[in-house]
Amino acid sequence: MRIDHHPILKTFEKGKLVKFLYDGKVMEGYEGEPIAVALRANGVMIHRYTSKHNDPRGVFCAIGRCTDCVMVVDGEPNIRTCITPLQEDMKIETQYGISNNKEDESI
Amino acid sequence: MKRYELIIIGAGPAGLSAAIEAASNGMQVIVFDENERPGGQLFKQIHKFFGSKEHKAKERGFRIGEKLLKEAEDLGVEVQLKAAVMGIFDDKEISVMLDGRVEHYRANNIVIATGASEKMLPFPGWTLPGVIGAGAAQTMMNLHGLKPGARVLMVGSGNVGLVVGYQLLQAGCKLEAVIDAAPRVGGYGVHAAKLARTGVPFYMSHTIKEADGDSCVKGAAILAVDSSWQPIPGSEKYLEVDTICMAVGLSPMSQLARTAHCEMENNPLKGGLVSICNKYGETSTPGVYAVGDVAGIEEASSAMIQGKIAGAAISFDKGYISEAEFTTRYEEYQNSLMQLREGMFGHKDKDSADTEHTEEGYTLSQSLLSKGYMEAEEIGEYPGIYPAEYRSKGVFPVIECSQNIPCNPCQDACKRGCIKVSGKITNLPSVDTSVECTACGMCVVSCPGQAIFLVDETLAPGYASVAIPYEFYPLPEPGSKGLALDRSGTSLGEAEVLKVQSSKAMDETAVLTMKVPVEWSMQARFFQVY
Amino acid sequence: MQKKEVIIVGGGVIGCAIAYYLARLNVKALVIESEEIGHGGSSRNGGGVRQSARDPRELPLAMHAIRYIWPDLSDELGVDVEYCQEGNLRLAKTEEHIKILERVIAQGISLGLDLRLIDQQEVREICPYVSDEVIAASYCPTDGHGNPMVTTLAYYKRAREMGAEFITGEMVQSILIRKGKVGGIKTNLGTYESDQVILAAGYESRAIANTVGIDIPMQRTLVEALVTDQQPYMFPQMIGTAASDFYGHQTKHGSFVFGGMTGMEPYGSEVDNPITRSITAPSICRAILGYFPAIGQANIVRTWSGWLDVCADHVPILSKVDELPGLTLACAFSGHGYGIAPAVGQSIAELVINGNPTLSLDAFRYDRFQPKS
Amino acid sequence: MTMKMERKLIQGDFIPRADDELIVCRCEEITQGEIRKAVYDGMFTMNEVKRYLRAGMGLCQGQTCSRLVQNIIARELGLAPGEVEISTSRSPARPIQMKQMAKDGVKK
Repeated sequence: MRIDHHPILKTFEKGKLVKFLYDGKVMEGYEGEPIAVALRANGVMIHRYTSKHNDPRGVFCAIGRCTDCVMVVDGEPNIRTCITPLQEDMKIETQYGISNNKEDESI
Repeated sequence: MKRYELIIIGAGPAGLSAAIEAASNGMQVIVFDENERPGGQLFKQIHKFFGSKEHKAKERGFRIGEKLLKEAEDLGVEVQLKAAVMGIFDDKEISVMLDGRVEHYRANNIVIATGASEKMLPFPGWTLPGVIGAGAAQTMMNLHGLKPGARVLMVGSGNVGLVVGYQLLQAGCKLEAVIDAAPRVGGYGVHAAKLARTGVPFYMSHTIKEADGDSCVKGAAILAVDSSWQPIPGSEKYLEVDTICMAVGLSPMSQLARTAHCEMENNPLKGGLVSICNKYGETSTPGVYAVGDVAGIEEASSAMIQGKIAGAAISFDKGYISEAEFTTRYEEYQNSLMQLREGMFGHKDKDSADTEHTEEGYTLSQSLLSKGYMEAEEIGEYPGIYPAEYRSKGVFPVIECSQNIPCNPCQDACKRGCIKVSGKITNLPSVDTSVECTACGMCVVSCPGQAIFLVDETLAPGYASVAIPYEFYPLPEPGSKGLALDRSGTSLGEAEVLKVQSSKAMDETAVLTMKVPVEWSMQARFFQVY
Repeated sequence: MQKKEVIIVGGGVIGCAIAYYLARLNVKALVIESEEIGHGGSSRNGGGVRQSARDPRELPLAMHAIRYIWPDLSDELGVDVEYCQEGNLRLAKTEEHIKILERVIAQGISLGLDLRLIDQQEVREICPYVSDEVIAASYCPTDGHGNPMVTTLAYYKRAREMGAEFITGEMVQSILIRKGKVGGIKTNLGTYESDQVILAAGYESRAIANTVGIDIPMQRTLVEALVTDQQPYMFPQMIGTAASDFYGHQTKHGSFVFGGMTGMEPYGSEVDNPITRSITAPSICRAILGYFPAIGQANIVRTWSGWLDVCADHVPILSKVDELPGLTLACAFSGHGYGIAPAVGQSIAELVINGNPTLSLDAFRYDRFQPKS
Repeated sequence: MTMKMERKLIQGDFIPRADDELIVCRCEEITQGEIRKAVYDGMFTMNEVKRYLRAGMGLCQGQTCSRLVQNIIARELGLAPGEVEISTSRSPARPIQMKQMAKDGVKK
């Protein structure tokens, strides 16, 4: 999904290639790019499942406004992944309702 | 609490221009922006801008952004990024979220330049991953170098939809279609034509019925609507796409203006809820200004001028420039703004616009409006089309510009004066048959609408050359072969690349000259690599 | 225009509740609200439905409401008002705080309320999320909370269905007198006739009453509230503190709603449109995190503010005006009107219709205020 | 000041529509049908609908749905969308954690 060579922009400045954990799996992305970009480059579309209907959601606005792309990042839920920079060894988890626990019935 | 003379919220074209104007008059200015990069939408805009030289026409948005930033920096403007303004409180105090802390600043004046947010269209399945805003696509492609999807449906044929559609092609995505519930293309015809000639179909009077897929988008069902927007039974089509991109308009991001208790009005001509401003951009809250898209949806070029006007008004109010100086500048800026608001896409009631004729009385291409491209037979009458009787002289320009858009770089591009935009900036360019064209190609690369082509019907017996603007990667090699496509993207047959010119002055728009049978000279408008 | 049986000025929780209970008595009132339904204090409060720490005069209203009305209110109105009766904890961090609580508890007990002081361990058992700094609390198990915005709209919806009329966006300016009695009201857009006018317009009631020479000793004070995003369920109790630095609860939705004051409120802006001040939300947050450090990661999504109609003796005025037959006051709730709104609505409806409410309103007379000496 | 509205009952039973299932408020998962029913129940303004249903009260504070909700209310009441006043806007413009907010104003 990455654009290797762009006719107008040529190449994109990226941070160093780092590893991160997505639902326990090791993935690679560039440090400093939005988490959502790193995930999409790895083929991840679903960021969370909603509280009420358990529906899948992903990136929608990509600029931190709509809050649809939130995930559990390093243990904290509701983190807007489209504007949160990726860091080495970050632990990124699918959010179910408001937690990382699929079976969570606290809500 | 830190106090500044001027706080600007939003480092987009309007905010930066206000900052530059005020700082150049000696004011101490800070600009806050929630994004990681300044420039607002400019850094996502990789196409060349319309307008005239003073509006920075034919420059690409991101380069304008770079220039504005440099200018602001040189003037000592502080630009604080990753700084989300949380609210505007009494006494022109703002709170800002910075590095996980909240900071407070006070100012003598505040300029709100927060831009716009995308309108969204709900349809069954619109919450599925893979349904995104056009802005999201731009952000992913042009800031982060990521394709939003492999096969994309664009919903909306306004300038945003058309421009982002083209950017999707440039990023290497496949644009399956552009659809719009309206019967006519909403954006500039030239933007539509750029897409159509690569083969992108336009489905006007079509709406999206639903996004198909369980966990993410795997297709889209579209269907035709009649003149009263009612679905036409049996008209359903299914498009296999993984991404549905919505470009159904923008609305002003007025939340902060409302926290500042600015008096608001709902103004459909301005795209929604905007603060009521005087001619300098000052809201009902004294000392608080609103400029750019937040004050009414327009183009970036208008936003920049509005920023300058507010910057000048504040500088005058706080004693940095004289009244005479202010009056002079205001008039200059106002004139420039009025120019941009001219034309059929201008800042006026669209319902009253004539959809049949240009302001000069030329017939508008209905095919362009309904299919995204002009039919060959519609081309003849426009003043930019070289009359047939002069075509045997050698190379001649063909300007397929048929709508009143405020834009004139083509005129400046031709050093020999072959191209003229006489009178109003929105007038259609005309060609002067008495001037010999040297085939320098600068008009081709200067036209932000990529609507200028160079044709030589004397290339060789039975053959013509057609030079087209080309902005895709990789650039074809001279001698290579491919397909010549007509305006609708239909293949005419094989074409050979004669040469590919590209230089710094052309700013990444290459001029690709292809050899085609002479009977295609007025049809072949795109080259598709085999 | 047809004469109205009763006109209620103010479409907040009090006005809407009165309209509903009048409708139950087959009286179809006209409610006139200058803004929208629930615009005032009804959408700007912590949602406490409590008896503890009430003024002894108010307590019977609160006890009645909690015993007889709140438990079935959602069913009765056909809308979930999110009533949750899981107790009220008033938290203490210092010996000083405990002294404050002891006074409150003694008073409550003397009036028959189940209210007691509990130690740190018991506080933890009831609510495990309190910080180590909390050393004691008062606990009233029959207290609770509800959703004030929904409650107001539920009363409105049901009253409207039962025939009450509502007009919003029209501002009552004065009371009309006809032959020595109330004759109706005048608004910015016209006049409405009625023999019975009930003022339930919060602080704005004062200016309206002034037009017929009646004054209500109240001031307006700004309070602010904030709400977070949805959080895992942590505690169902209504929370307050002996230091009165914040109050609030976790809603049915999972979000936390908290309110509080900085102490600077009396010196705030003169603007009529209540504004949030930049110092308040941080101050409330500091207070909260001192008691509940575990909710620090909750995201605040919104802050808002509103005016309290604070009475000279911090107890509402629920009273007919003797010298002007037809005028009834139901205002000056001083920030604790929500929990007692059902009892107030019922009592005022009865007072207006037959002059003899089930619960005595004698303690809330408009002429109870006397000079010091 | 708010526009005058007489809160007359909408005549007849609430009539469901085929597209009532459509999610309008993405954060709180409120459907078009719920909003239409709220209008039928007497919620004639955006703030009322919001307080009644939580539409626009989620993490994004109505940034995506407020215009859509406005349109639905207007359509149900037979008004132009602009005649339905948009709901109030309040600080913070973006979500902020309580622990971050709490640090504000503390002497460093």
